[in-house]
Amino acid sequence: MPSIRSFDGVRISFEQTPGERPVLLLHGFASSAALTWQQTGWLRAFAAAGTATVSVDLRGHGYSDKPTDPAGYAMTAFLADIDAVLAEADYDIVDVFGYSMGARVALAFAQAHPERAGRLVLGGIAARDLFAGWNPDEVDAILLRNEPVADAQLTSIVTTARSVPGTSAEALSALVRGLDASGVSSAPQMPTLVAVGANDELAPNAADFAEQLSAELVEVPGRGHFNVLSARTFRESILRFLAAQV
Amino acid sequence: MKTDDDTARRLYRLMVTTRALDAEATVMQRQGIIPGYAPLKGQEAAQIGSGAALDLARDFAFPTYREMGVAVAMGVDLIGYFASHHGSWHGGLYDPLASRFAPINAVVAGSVLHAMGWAKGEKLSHGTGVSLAYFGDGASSQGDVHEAMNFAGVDDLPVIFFCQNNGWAISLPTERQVAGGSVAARAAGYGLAAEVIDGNDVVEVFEATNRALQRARSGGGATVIEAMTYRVGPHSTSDDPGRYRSIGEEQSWALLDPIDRLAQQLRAAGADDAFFESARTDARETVETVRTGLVDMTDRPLTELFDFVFTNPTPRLLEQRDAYLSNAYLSNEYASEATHG
Amino acid sequence: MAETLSMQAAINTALDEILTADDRALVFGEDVGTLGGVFRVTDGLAAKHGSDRVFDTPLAESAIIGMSIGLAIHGFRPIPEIQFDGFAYPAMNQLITQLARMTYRSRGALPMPVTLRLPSFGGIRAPEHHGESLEAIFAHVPGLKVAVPSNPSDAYSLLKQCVADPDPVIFMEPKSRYWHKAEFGQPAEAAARIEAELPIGVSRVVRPGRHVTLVAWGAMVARCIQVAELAAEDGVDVEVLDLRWLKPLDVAGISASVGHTRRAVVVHEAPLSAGLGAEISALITENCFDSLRAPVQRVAGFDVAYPAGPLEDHYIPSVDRILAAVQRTLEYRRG
Amino acid sequence: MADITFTLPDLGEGLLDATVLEWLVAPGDFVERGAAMVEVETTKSTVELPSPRTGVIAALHVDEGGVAEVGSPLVSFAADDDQAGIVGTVPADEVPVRRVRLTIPED
Repeated sequence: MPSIRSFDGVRISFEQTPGERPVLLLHGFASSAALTWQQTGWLRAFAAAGTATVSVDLRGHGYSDKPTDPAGYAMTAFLADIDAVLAEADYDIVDVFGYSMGARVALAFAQAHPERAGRLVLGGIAARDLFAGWNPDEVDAILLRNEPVADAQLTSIVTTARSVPGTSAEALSALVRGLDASGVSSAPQMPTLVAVGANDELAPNAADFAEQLSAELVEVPGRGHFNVLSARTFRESILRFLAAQV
Repeated sequence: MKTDDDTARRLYRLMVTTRALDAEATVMQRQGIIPGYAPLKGQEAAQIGSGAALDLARDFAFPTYREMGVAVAMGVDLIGYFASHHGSWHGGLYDPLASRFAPINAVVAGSVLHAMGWAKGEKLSHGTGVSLAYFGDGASSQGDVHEAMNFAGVDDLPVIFFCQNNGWAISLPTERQVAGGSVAARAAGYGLAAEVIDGNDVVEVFEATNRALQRARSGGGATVIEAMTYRVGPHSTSDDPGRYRSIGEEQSWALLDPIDRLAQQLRAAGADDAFFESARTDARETVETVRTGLVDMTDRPLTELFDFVFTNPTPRLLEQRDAYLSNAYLSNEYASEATHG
Repeated sequence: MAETLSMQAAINTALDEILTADDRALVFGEDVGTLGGVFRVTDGLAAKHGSDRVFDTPLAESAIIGMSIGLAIHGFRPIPEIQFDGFAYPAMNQLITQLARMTYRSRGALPMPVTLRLPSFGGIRAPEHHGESLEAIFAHVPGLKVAVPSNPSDAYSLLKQCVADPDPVIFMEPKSRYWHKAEFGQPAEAAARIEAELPIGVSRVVRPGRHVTLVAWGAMVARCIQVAELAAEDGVDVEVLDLRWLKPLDVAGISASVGHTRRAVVVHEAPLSAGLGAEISALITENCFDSLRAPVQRVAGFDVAYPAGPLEDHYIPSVDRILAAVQRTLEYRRG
Repeated sequence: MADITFTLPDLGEGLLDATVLEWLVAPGDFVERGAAMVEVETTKSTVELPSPRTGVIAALHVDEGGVAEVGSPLVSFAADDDQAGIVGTVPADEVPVRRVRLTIPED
């Protein structure tokens, strides 16, 4: 897997597939490009549509380096990584599709470089701050010492996160402390689609969020945060949105 | 010789048409319009890049049975080409001399010697044409290929030995087929120039073929080009690749699609949606024309069982023909075909 | 209840038993290992017997036969496959000048227990070079024996006989009959049959009759049985003789049959001129001249290249062409 | 007509089972090898499994919402015994049409 060294020496690995209009793919917390985009059939779907892809292993994930200092996980670091990858891929303007934490990064990228994002798809995300209500010490209890905490939902999410192979508990712990994934400052200037599973407990009231961003909305019935990605209607509506003429 | 944008666009159109026809051929086999087909999906760049470089006024190509992309690139009559897979005529119904494209050959490697022989003829007649022999990693194990390369080396013949190393010969992977791991490496043993190229980069294939054509035209002799590519589809429409390779391997190659790669470069060089749409439209029209031609293709007349065995048929063969065609027990629709001269 | 088996399965069973019984036996060729053969005839053998004994080779028929000779000299019992009849031509040098000649050249010191399995003949709408009939070429070569099963149980027992024979045998498998299932009988029964049929070279009357003998092999045996059933509708009683061996030919068996029917028609897919039908017709004339009521007839492929698609139905002897030849022998009156 | 059955493939990372979210094919469908066949969910992620074979779907062994074990039957394809070889077709056992009649000889 090709990789580049980012501004702070952190090595970021990414995968490219060829095609006409490139889309930047950003995976979720404790996942990876392979888990979020390859296994779910998204890379095959984009190849069939002749769309080029750049799928990045975000710092702390997959094959990329995994710093353990929370300072290494500021949103600006993630954005710098993306700049370096896009420069290497020789892409100026890209469509951007992020899922869960990746959607936060996508939104930040779109707001930081509105002229570089063609169309924006935000999956598995809503108004609520990404790690809203996550007490870093409780997260560490689960991540570093495998001790369950009172908050059952937090316990299940973080325990699952820890079990994904190739993840580093220390890196995830630092990320939760370091990433300031605060809410939205302003509506993105490019066409935006919010796409969530109707039962996504981590992305409640997505309709309000979409309205707040003056974005289109897709809610997939019967699907939650962890199983909407490969749903057929989820896929078809996003591909249609990305294919719409600019 | 850098490839200009117009050429790159022409190569793209030819690849899109080839991909569409190749896919339709499998559909036609499933629908019973043709009994069988050998897909070339994944190898479009290697075939178009080399076929499109040939000069139809003086060069000559020698295919096997999987070079439909070369036929598209060289403007061969495609309905005539597909007549072979349709089961109408083994060698195809196109004119090989007018097309500069030898008849489809089902036994691999044999035609590599023919390309060498043609090149010997071109040299004897002081022409500047070049022959191009198509074979794969499987055929590279046949003695014919080694003999052809040695003859070409001894005489500095204007022939290009174009190996599409597509990773598989039916169920045998290249590492179990090609000792030493490279067909091109053998060229040195025969004193031939050689290049190993990315067979999925159509511009690289086009330029490498042009380099070899220049070498041959200027008396520099033969070249072995090993175009590294991958047979994404099955060996044939009744093959089951699940018995010898993983879907993961097939799909990882499919993601690095040669057509999408060129599309990306063309888009970066300013090609707009209208261009891509017209390429798709042309492809659809060609597919419709070929499909209609094959659906309407009638059985060959019975007399053709006998007609082309010799250029000057023997009396005995004509007797055999007349006896059969005039037989009472042939149902009347054939009997009426009784020969008349 | 007698088990029914396809010819593919019968050959697979025979190869499996041979590999189990004789650790010198080897099965190899293109796509015979991992893939299990392009007609699945060697399916499962590599997994069961290991890839040292059942293995794929690179794509080179001359090398496959040349290697077999070296292996035989070393003491192995090679069972190579050449994938299709039309692919045997590149191996002709090794088959004729080497394999067929080695025992003679070495004054008997080097027997050649090689059995070449060769899917042969037409009838499956295949591409060029995938439907050819080479028996006349092989039968003409001193030092080669040729066997052709027409049904699953013969495929099993003949293959075992061929592999057991110390001389090289071309075992031509009629690919259009691979799928046809027929009564096979328990393996033990089949094994017993082999003992009963030694020595090699024995033909079999598969349908007794008294008016005319149809001599055939491979896929044409089933075609001739069809003809016999149709002839019976006209009150004509046709005997069908399955030669099973084309080298050596069962002269006694042929003579016995034609001796009592007094008429003979030889049927084969290969082109007529200089086909094996000519040899058989000569033998019949030499051995049964006095009892013949009509000249021996031959119905064969035309003297043309094996054709594509639907033309193959006209090329291969049809029921009508065979019936017409039978009728010529029935209505023949000496001049 | 022995069907050919495929089990839930190993999904890696020591996963033992997966929940079937949605079948993208149905019994009777003709499917090409590699086409999207079924969507399954593991504890870690969702996976779109491609068809392992070209052929007609005979049976789906786990309903949507059901749990499939790695290594246990997931899907079966109809596989007619008469599978064509690498080239050509399987000849049909047609009853031959005859036009020539025979006459019984005196002897």
